[in-house]
Amino acid sequence: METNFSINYENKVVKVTLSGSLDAKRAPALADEIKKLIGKDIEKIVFFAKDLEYISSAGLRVIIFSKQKIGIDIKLYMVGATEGVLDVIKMSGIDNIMEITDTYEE
Amino acid sequence: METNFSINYENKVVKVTLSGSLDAKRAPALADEIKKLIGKDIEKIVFFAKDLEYISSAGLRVIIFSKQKIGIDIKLYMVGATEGVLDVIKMSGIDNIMEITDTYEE
Amino acid sequence: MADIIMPANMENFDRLMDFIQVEAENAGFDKKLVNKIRLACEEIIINVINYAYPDKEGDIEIKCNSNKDGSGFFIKIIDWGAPFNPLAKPEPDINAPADEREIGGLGIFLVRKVIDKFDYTREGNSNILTLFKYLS
Amino acid sequence: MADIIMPANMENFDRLMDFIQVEAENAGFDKKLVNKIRLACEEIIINVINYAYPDKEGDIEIKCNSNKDGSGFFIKIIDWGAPFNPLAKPEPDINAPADEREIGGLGIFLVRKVIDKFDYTREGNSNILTLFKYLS
Ligand SMILES: Nc1ncnc2c1ncn2[C@@H]1O[C@H](COP(=O)(O)OP(=O)(O)O)[C@@H](O)[C@H]1O
Ligand SMILES: Nc1ncnc2c1ncn2[C@@H]1O[C@H](COP(=O)(O)OP(=O)(O)O)[C@@H](O)[C@H]1O
Repeated sequence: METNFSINYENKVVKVTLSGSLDAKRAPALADEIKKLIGKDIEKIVFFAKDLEYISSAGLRVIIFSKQKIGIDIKLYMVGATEGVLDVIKMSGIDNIMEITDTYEE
Repeated sequence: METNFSINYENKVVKVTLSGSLDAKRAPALADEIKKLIGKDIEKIVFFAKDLEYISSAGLRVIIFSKQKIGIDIKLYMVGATEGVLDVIKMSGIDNIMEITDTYEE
Repeated sequence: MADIIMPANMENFDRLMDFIQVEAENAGFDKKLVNKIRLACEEIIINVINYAYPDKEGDIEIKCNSNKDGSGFFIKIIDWGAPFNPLAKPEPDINAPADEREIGGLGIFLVRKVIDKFDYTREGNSNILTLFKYLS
Repeated sequence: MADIIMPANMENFDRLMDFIQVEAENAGFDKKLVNKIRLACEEIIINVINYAYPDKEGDIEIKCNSNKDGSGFFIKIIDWGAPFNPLAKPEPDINAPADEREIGGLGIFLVRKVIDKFDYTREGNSNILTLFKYLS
């Protein structure tokens, strides 16, 4: 189960589409991509998680990290996450630092 | 590594295209298909093995079996087998019961 | 019963995780519970890979086993590193604001959340962590 | 070193074979030699699955290990079935015409052909087969 993620940065919005497993093996590549955005003018990071099947603390850490490193004032969104992924996000209290929605409107 | 094989029967010739691994897990499905040809009027069975990467005794057994069950007078051909597969065929003496060729002409 | 031992390193991470996933599926867990089991095991496995052998190479062993009446599933994760009892770790403050929160520290916390029973023993020079999950 | 134990059945065949393949690749064998190692192990594994436990379920263990000077690779295949020494089997007649040839009997013959050293011991109630292959 690979994570295939794609990142798009446009109009101060970063869109990250996740799929498969975001685990300790696969999270570092995402962290590397997010690091490349440090210093850019960003208002929102939107994670599209409809096809994300599994997340571990390594994956959560990338999300926390993106807020800490890109800017503490940016807004994080988690869109369409499945029940299992949402459970893990809530368990760890990360739902406090992001907006969880079913769909996303531009 | 799955074996994807395809079988075609036309003009008294059976063409079997093999790929991947023909091992103990995957050989029985091929044997089942060959069993369906018992009783048909067949002169040749041609195994196309260019993409076959691995064969074990279970795979060899299907080849011997096809000669024994379809008819001892039919001709077997093994076309385009890679070095590793050919080694196993020769080691086991199966090269005595079939014609080994690089290419096949109708 | 199934058992695997191999060097505790990132190259073997997927093999270890696949082993557990198949065992959990074979034991009859649905997809959601399989993923909880994967989560707990990943957190422990990653800790063994990262921390158990600071200046040498070492092995990790994973044993999977259904319990006698088939109502649940044991996973034992064993290493031969320095004594470490994850149950003795204080829980992280999951309510801290993001800017104050330490990156990390969540692993063992999540294990406790998704697993039904959790046991640690030191036997000889090995750390044995036993995780137990009910089938439903 | 890596080690795996699981029930000896066809459901586990691919997992056992994948385990060996990755270990052989990690040990540095090229593709052709990896396939020879796969072949030898498949023949033994299939025999354990088919014959070692005629009227019960039982386990199979596989241990992979490079030798000390790194010039070769050991695979131990262990079962707890009735005593069976494959080295004591007579070789099949590979020159028999196809119509006379028995279907089967090739397995152990092929193991001998592709493996450099081959050893059998009975220890307690286990059969231990050790295969050794030089890296080149
Ligand atoms: N097997 C281990 N051996 C030694 N120390 C460990 C081990 N596992 C965890 N630790 C220590 O416990 C801390 C907390 O682990 P954990 O809750 O998984 O969070 P994280 O690894 O994300 O920091 C680690 O940072 C590490 O210092
Ligand atoms: N582990 C085992 N326990 C008992 N009998 C065995 C075992 N392995 C092989 N045999 C016997 O040895 C015979 C020869 O085995 P093998 O050379 O692998 O050929 P095949 O399995 O194709 O017949 C088998 O048919 C079986 O009767």
